[in-house]
Amino acid sequence: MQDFEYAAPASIEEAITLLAEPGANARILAGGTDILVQLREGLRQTALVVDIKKIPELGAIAVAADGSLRLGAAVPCHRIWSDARLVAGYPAVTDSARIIGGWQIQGRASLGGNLCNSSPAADSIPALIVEKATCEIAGPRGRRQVPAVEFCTAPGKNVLERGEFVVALSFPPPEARAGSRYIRFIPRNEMDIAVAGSGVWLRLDAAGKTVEAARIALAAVAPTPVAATEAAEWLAGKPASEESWKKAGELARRVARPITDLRGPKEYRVHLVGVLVARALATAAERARGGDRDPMVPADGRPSGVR
Amino acid sequence: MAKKRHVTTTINGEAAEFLCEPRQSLLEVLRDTLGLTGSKEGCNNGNCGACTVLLDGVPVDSCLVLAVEVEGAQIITVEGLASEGHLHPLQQCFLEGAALQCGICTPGFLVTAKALLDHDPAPSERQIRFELAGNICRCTGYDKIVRAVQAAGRKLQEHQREQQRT
Amino acid sequence: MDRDFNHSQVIKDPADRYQVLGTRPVRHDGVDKVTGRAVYGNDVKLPGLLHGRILRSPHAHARIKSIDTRAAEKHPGVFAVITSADFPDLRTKTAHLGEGAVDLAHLAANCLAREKVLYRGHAVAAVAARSVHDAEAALAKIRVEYERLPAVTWVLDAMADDAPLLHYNVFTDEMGRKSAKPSNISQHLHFEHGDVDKAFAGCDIVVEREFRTASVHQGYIEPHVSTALWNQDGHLKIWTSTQGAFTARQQTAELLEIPVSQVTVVPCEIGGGFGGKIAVYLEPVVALLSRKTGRPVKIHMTRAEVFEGTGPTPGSFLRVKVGMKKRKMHAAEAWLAYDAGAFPGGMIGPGCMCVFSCYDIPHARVDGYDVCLNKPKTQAYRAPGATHAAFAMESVVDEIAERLGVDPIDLRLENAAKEGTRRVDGPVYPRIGLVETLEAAKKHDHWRSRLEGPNRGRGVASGFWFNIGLKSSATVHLNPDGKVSLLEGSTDIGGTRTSVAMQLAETLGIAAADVHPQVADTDGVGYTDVTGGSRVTFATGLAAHEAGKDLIRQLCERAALIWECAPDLVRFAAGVFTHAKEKKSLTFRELAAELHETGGTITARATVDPQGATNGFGTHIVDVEVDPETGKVTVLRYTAIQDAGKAVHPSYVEGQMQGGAVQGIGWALNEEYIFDGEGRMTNPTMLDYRMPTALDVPMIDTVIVEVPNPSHPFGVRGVGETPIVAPPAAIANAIHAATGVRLRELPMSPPRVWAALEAALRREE
Amino acid sequence: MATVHVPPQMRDLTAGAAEVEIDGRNLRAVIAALDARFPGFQARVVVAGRLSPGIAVSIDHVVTSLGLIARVGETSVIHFVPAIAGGT
Repeated sequence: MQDFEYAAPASIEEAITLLAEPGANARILAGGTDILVQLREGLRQTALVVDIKKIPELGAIAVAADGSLRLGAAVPCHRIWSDARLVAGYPAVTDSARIIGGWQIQGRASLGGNLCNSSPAADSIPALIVEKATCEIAGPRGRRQVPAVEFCTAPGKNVLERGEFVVALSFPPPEARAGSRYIRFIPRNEMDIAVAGSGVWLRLDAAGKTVEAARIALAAVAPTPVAATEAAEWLAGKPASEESWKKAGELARRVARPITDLRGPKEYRVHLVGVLVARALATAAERARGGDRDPMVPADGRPSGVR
Repeated sequence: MAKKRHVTTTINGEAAEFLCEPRQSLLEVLRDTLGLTGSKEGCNNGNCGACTVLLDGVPVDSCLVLAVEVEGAQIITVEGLASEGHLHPLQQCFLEGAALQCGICTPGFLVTAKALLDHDPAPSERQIRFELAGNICRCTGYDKIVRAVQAAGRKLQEHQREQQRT
Repeated sequence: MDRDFNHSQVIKDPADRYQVLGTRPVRHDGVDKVTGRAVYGNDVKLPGLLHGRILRSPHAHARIKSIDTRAAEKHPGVFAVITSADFPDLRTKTAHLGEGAVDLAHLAANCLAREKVLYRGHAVAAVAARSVHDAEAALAKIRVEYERLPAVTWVLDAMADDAPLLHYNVFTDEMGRKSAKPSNISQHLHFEHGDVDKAFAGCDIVVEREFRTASVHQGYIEPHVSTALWNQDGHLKIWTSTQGAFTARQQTAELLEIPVSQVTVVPCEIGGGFGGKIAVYLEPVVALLSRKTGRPVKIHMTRAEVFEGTGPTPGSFLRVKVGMKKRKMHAAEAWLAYDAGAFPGGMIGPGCMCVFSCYDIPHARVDGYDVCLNKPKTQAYRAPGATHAAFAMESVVDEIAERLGVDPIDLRLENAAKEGTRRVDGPVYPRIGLVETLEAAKKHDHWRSRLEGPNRGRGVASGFWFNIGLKSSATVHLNPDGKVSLLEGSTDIGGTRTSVAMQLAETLGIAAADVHPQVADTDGVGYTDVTGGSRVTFATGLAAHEAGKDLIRQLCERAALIWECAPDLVRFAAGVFTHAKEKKSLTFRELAAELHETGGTITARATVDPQGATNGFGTHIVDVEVDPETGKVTVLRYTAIQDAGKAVHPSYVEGQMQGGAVQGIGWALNEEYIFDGEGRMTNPTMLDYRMPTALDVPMIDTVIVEVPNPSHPFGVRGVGETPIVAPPAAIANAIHAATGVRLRELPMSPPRVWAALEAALRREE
Repeated sequence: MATVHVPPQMRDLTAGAAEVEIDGRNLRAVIAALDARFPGFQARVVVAGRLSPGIAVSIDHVVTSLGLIARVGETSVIHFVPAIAGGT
């Protein structure tokens, strides 16, 4: 492994100074499950690793009076999927946190890290997009907010500027009669990278029969995770039915621009988008009606996890 | 070269101190500096679980943890499972159930399975398979591993019941 | 999903009267392996140890124009850098390595490339440094100038006349006859019996199909690792992860042109091998680095090096044709091309001899080709060559059963090979147990239960492996407390210390726990061939049994001394020595207590080279569900049935069956080397190579059938390899039952299954 | 007389004969006798005074590990086959 220095700042300001220092060649370490592999394999170079886990704010989960939730960027996945508030309010997010790597990876990996690694196949980003998460970014010029959907700009690239890093993800208050879901397709049943992934959110009417609003986002089928806006808008006012889910899936395929690589051929990935969106919508609707709230026992029979 | 850091931590219940380079992984330090070679290197990038240890009670791949990060942490390795000369029920059940062949993945499985049974001594087969998916075994086909974890869970429950009685 | 079937049955031979064999004691090395104390290759620590790293080719095929190591040698912490120039210049010379022979020039060139690199990941140079990190940094400073050459990674492409030629000194061999021109085809095999063409003409059904399989890796979790100390007295000691300490010693000695007696190989605990840890990669390299530095040197491969520089098993193309007269197989023909990787000597021989080995076919012909191309040199992988062949043949058999409307097990029973059946390559079978495994399958709850639900199907397939004997040694020391120490030379990959010790215990009439078995180094025990060919429990077990008999003979003499009678009046049975004429007896333990009063300690020994390992047969049943929308195949239920001769330790026999089945499932569904246009493997990580996790497979139910091997005192047959042979075919047959579609290419991965389902739909429209 | 099964690829030496009856107390003698009758036979199967590394011989349906000194019985059945490797 290449040689580097290590710093574990106790405050955001301290971290910014380290990152923004002229000539500094620094990288953020949160869970380390991506960056340490990349440094070891020489895919990225750095002179300084800045461990942000010692900054209290980055490890906090807080719910405000208005019901909105703020998730520290370095909170590891295992704390996310075992947090009742996130499980109840933002199930698509906890779905994704439960399937990133195995338990050992979930013991370390954070959503801030998953976001900043900016892989097109990142499982949590479509979930963050459909849950309307906002990325709180701190930097030399103070703080700014960027919607999750605008965060990634290209494979491995994002809006962060020199000296900036993500400190938290904030979520609007959960809505009544709403449900969300993230699923992906992989050849194995765990420990795999999405061939395609779909995050969805929807709100039903009081009767639970009609879709009032929906959001759909996709993984691994474009240079960045993408929102399928047309499909989501089409769903508004449609009956909550298998036909609607299938049609929305077909519409969602239009934003898919995948490549053929070791994880699967182009046409197959486009096809999967239709399948995954339809399946995810079905579960999200069930959740909106109050069913299957527990991401450890989702409708698709994925095995139950640790309580 | 980056200068070595002094780290104070607790490993298998005992206070431990070591010097390490920032780039050294916890796995490297456990094995090469502290002589705890029970944790194995199978892939060195978080895909096989042979190096699994408990970091403050949570299973992690020690190949993806920097040794400098564990300042003040509590670490459990496979060497810490047996106590006062007694094997942990998991170790006992792995032996009785022939749940190992070459044995290189066994330490990682034992550590992850301990975390699982600590949470839930009666996991379902699917739950065991799901939580152990981060540990790869190439020899056994997993059958006897899953059965051994179930058997160990039953043993632990018996122990708990006995303790409640006394 | 928490179903627990009658998951393990043992169908015993009625005559079975064993005390120890067939029981399930805790393995002798068990505690060390669950506490982390067992010393594997990477756990070896020596004072002054240096760490090595290997520079590998970024190109699949290139000429090495120059290597400049000067900058690397100057890098801080670096002690030595070596290239192939540091190897003795071996002309083409063949070494007999027990389990086959190798061309030493090729073996040396595979350890460190000479004129050319022949695959991406081919070793080019090695560095020894203070730390792995320093060694790595130094590698980056080695300048290698390559002239890139066109590469080929698919076997049929490599056979084409205009294919890039890998070797100018490799000619096509046909049983000793050589081709005129150099060729990538290093061997053409041809077997034939009966009058095949005439026989096909007389058949009422002929099915001919083509099959393709991708390269897969053995996938042991422990990377290759070796440590060498070339002592100032000239003696070379190597601690390594190997399936055969003696073959590692011989290969290393031959490559370095030093006498074998100058090398000691210490076999460490080994973290899996499956055939991939027989040929040396690191041993001679660390030896040379140690000689150059005067210090011990260790090299531990990275996982990417394991994928790109070792194994794999051949990729293959197969065409199989079978002709039926009513329900009887009458004629068969197979055309097999297996890649050998970068150097000749792949798995085509066993492939050819296995393809029809489950059946009694009067007229058959097989042609096989061993083909060099730009992949790592292929190595044995659990029944090498047999799984490819069975995938093809067992799929065709299933299709014939369908065409005839016959139960596929009945069709197999009616055509099954049995004692007296002649294999296409000539030999006639002794007593074998294929029929018994098929009958057990037919009776099994799995086969008889109905499979409910849409998109689900059940498949069955049989598998064969030769099994081998080869040389084994064992030494036994008797202790005054009546317990014995056993030294043997077979590295223990899956509990063989115990299966060997149990045979000694059975012989001596003592408990398995009263034997303390150890795997000795090459100076500590007589020559023993590799742990391979499913031979250890058979052959090393036989050595332990023979050593036990020697011990008893010597103990009879001691009893004779005590009883003042002739040794031939002392009898031994069930752990007790008795006087043939007088009412005198001593238990094994009582007599052992007299050891030092009757002439001192006793050491017994045996070396064997047994013939007649006899063959292993298995039949597997599998239920799958295919997701019609994604093409993903889920294995719902699996049953493996096998003739073990005598299952010495049933738990570890089941373990072999379960582990082999799951490796076969991985091979069937997801595992493959994926190459880009430049011959680069794009998935050299455990994440993207996708071996099965615990969540990808169900419980693997087992039935052990015991048809004693007539040529072993306890009836033991090898069991390790056969279990990987049937799974891909069984799963392909199950997918067909579920979907009506036949997959003829491995792996049957989701995109491939989905494409096949789509194509079938289009055909219907 | 022992019966030698000549593999198809060696029948160019035996004028197409698939089975040959031959005398010899061990494999060396059998091969020598074959070579006397079919010149060139020995060169195919023997390299540097040893059985060629690519070739194995089964005598009475058991592959021998004794090479040229392997005993051949009065009515033995001999097959020349390619040598194989294994692994588990």
